[in-house]
Amino acid sequence: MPGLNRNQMAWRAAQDIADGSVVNLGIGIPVLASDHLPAGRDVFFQSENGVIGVGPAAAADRIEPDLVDAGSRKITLRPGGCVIDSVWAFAMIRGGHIDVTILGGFEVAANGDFANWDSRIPNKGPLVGGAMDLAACARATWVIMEHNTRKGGPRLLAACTLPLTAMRCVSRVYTDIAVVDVTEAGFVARELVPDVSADDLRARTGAPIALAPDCRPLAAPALPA
Amino acid sequence: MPGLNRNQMAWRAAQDIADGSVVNLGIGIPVLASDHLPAGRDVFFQSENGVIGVGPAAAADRIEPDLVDAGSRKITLRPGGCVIDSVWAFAMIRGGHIDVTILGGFEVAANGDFANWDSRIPNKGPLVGGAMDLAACARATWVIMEHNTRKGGPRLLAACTLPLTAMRCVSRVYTDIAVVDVTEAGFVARELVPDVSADDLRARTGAPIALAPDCRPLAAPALPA
Amino acid sequence: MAIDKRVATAAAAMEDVGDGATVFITGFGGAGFANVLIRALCECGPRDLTLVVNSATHPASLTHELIAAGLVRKVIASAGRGRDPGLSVFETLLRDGKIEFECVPQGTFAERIRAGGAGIPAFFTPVGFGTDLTRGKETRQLAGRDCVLETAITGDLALVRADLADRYGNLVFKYAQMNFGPAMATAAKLTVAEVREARDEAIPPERVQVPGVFVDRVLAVGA
Amino acid sequence: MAIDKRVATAAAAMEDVGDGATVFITGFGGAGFANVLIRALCECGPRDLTLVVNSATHPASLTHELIAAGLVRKVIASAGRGRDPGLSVFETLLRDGKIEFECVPQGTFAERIRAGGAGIPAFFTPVGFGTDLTRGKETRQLAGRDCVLETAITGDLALVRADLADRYGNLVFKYAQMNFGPAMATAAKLTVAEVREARDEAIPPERVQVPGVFVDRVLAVGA
Repeated sequence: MPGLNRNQMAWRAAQDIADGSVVNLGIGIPVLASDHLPAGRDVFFQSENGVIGVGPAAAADRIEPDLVDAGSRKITLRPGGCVIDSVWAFAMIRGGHIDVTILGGFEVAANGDFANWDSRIPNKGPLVGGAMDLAACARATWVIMEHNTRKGGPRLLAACTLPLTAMRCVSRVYTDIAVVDVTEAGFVARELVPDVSADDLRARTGAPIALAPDCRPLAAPALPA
Repeated sequence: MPGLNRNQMAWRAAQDIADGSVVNLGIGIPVLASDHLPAGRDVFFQSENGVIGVGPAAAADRIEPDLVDAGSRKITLRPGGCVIDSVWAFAMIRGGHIDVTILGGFEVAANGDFANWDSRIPNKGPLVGGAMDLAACARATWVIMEHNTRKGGPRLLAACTLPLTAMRCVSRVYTDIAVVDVTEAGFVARELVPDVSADDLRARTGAPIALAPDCRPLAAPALPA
Repeated sequence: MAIDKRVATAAAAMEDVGDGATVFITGFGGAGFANVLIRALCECGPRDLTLVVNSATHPASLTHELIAAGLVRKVIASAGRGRDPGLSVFETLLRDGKIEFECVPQGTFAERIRAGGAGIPAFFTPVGFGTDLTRGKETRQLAGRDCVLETAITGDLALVRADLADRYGNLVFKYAQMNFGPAMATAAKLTVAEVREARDEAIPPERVQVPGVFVDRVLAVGA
Repeated sequence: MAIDKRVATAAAAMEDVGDGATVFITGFGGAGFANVLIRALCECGPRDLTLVVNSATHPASLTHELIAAGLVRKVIASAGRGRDPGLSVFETLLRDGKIEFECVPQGTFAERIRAGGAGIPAFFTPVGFGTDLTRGKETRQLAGRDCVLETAITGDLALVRADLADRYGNLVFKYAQMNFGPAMATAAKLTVAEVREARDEAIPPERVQVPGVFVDRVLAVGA
């Protein structure tokens, strides 16, 4: 199947992170975006465990056991970074001080509804973490996810089927085949991989999707999967 | 008129401050109480501007301009003290982390209602400060005030006549002639200066006041007014 | 572009402040007044301001200059009484009905600002229940106590005094200078700090009291 | 008596903890787990506990030992899912209806604990509106957003991990160890901290992250 791999999706999202912004990256593919920020953009990555200014992963011989992000990764702190407590970290999130959060997802609806926390695995306990806070309150919520499920079903839908994370919160989705804006008028593809036709895109999307008049080819540099 | 002076009233209240407690002292007479703490009692005085562990006034040659209490006094910090911000200082007050606040007052009612913020001075602007927070939320609210107004009227009343600071909050009043508990049954004098008779006390109090069966003489060491 | 929030002049610090703004000003108990910025705001001259400041009349704060200059429509504060027996400029305007005043218990004042920065639109508190200052507010008994519903305060501009800053906008306070600084910095759209010293090198993480992400501009003003 | 909150043994740190207690436990993202105290609590053996902890199943926390020992009636957390494909002890008990679980969005979880310590009995938040996790809760539109009413969490005991303490109970954290420490320390009737090192001399005021007035007992446990 043609399309972007995980690192390429993260790369594509990273290109849209504005210089000087404050960004929270979700666990999984989103957190890879920090490796692909265009040169010259000075960004503070926040992690919901209180780290402001998450830097690259710590080298094996420079690990500080208590310097971790919300995903338990051993990290470094960028110059000018600091650590706040969880109350303040979420006050920062809920108070609209995160310019963009980029999250992994299961489903996005045409009205921006978002499902990423409960995939209904039998008997496994619930796990919400900070997903609802981030999705509901960041100034912009972007989602990185495969365009389709493993069984081929759509993840971009007229209405979510899984339990919601937050209502009307997603403004942009980066999939392996398209960059899709969530607009007042529903889904609009801004970029599409060259091997996928508009008809293919529509067939693989669970709600009406328009192509932007200036829809461009979605391309990313070669990156390891 | 027989009775305790300002420092003696503060001294008397200070005798009741328990070892190890956290105490907030109001502006005026109450703040004098810290000078009269019995030896061996280790207490943290909080000021609502965020200082925890207010120490003695700073010597003239050791003043730190930004080390002040809520009354703008240049102070010192006791060992183990620190400074928090106003949000946390009042979270501490409202959250019940102040064992005792000792406040100046205008009126106390027999049900514990308290008036100390608005004496209705014509044209002067309102000033509430932290009085309502302290009175409503400290674990115990004690009041130091003259038993009577300058005109001789009572300050201990059946019901407050001035605007309330908080309802049903005062548990003890230290006046120049008595130590009075506010109980379910109303005012009960625990101590009374020897020169004032029970009849005098009743005449000078604006609500029924009982003498405790073990009512003792109120006495204080000689102290400058 | 490498982040650097330091500005060279007070005028640059006040750029883009418009009429009708809600302005937070730090300071309490004689510490933490952002007086250089207050004066710069005076000179900038926006009208119809709403000031959110602990005291409308504290002598160590230049807040009264903004009021005297006629730039202020309303003050939200816990104190509006001058120390002198005579009337302060603020009290005279208040008596004459030429300025609005909302008197708020200080802890509720702090909490409402904190709520504004923390995305909490409203909260219940026991403070002020049954008093003149909460008349007309919604009440409810919660956890066995009578409470009132209070709403968040957000603003357009915060003027914050601190001791040290770095290029990233991180702030360090000296003692009781901190007071309303962290809360106000989070509740305003534009946060400007005046500091004794603004360094190029980053403040060590364990010393930061307001993360730079909450601060937009820093002006070094000396002691 | 000169204040000294240091205790010599984990057993002394857990004195007076009774059945039915609500217990806060710090730790998130691999940092700040109060594992010495958790084990001491296990040995102490109170029953019918309600745990308030970010995750019921984080492998780096010994919370699961309390659960496996059958001491826990209910867990309030933002995460209750084990990492393995198989079921954790907690998930097995949950499936079998032998333990209660209240799943709370993490920011609401933090804010509810903070509210408990700060005397705010309830607050409105937009987080969770329209989701399964706030079903049945009171809602209201405030400042243009749909919100839900959330209530404070208070507790009997907080187990807090920090790096440094002094005799007064002042705490200093290392990096992300801080997480829920300050909030939980304020929301519990009895707050016990385990620290790498507990000093006799006072921590410098500018380094204190939790004032000692919120901490009742300190146990030095080494790194």
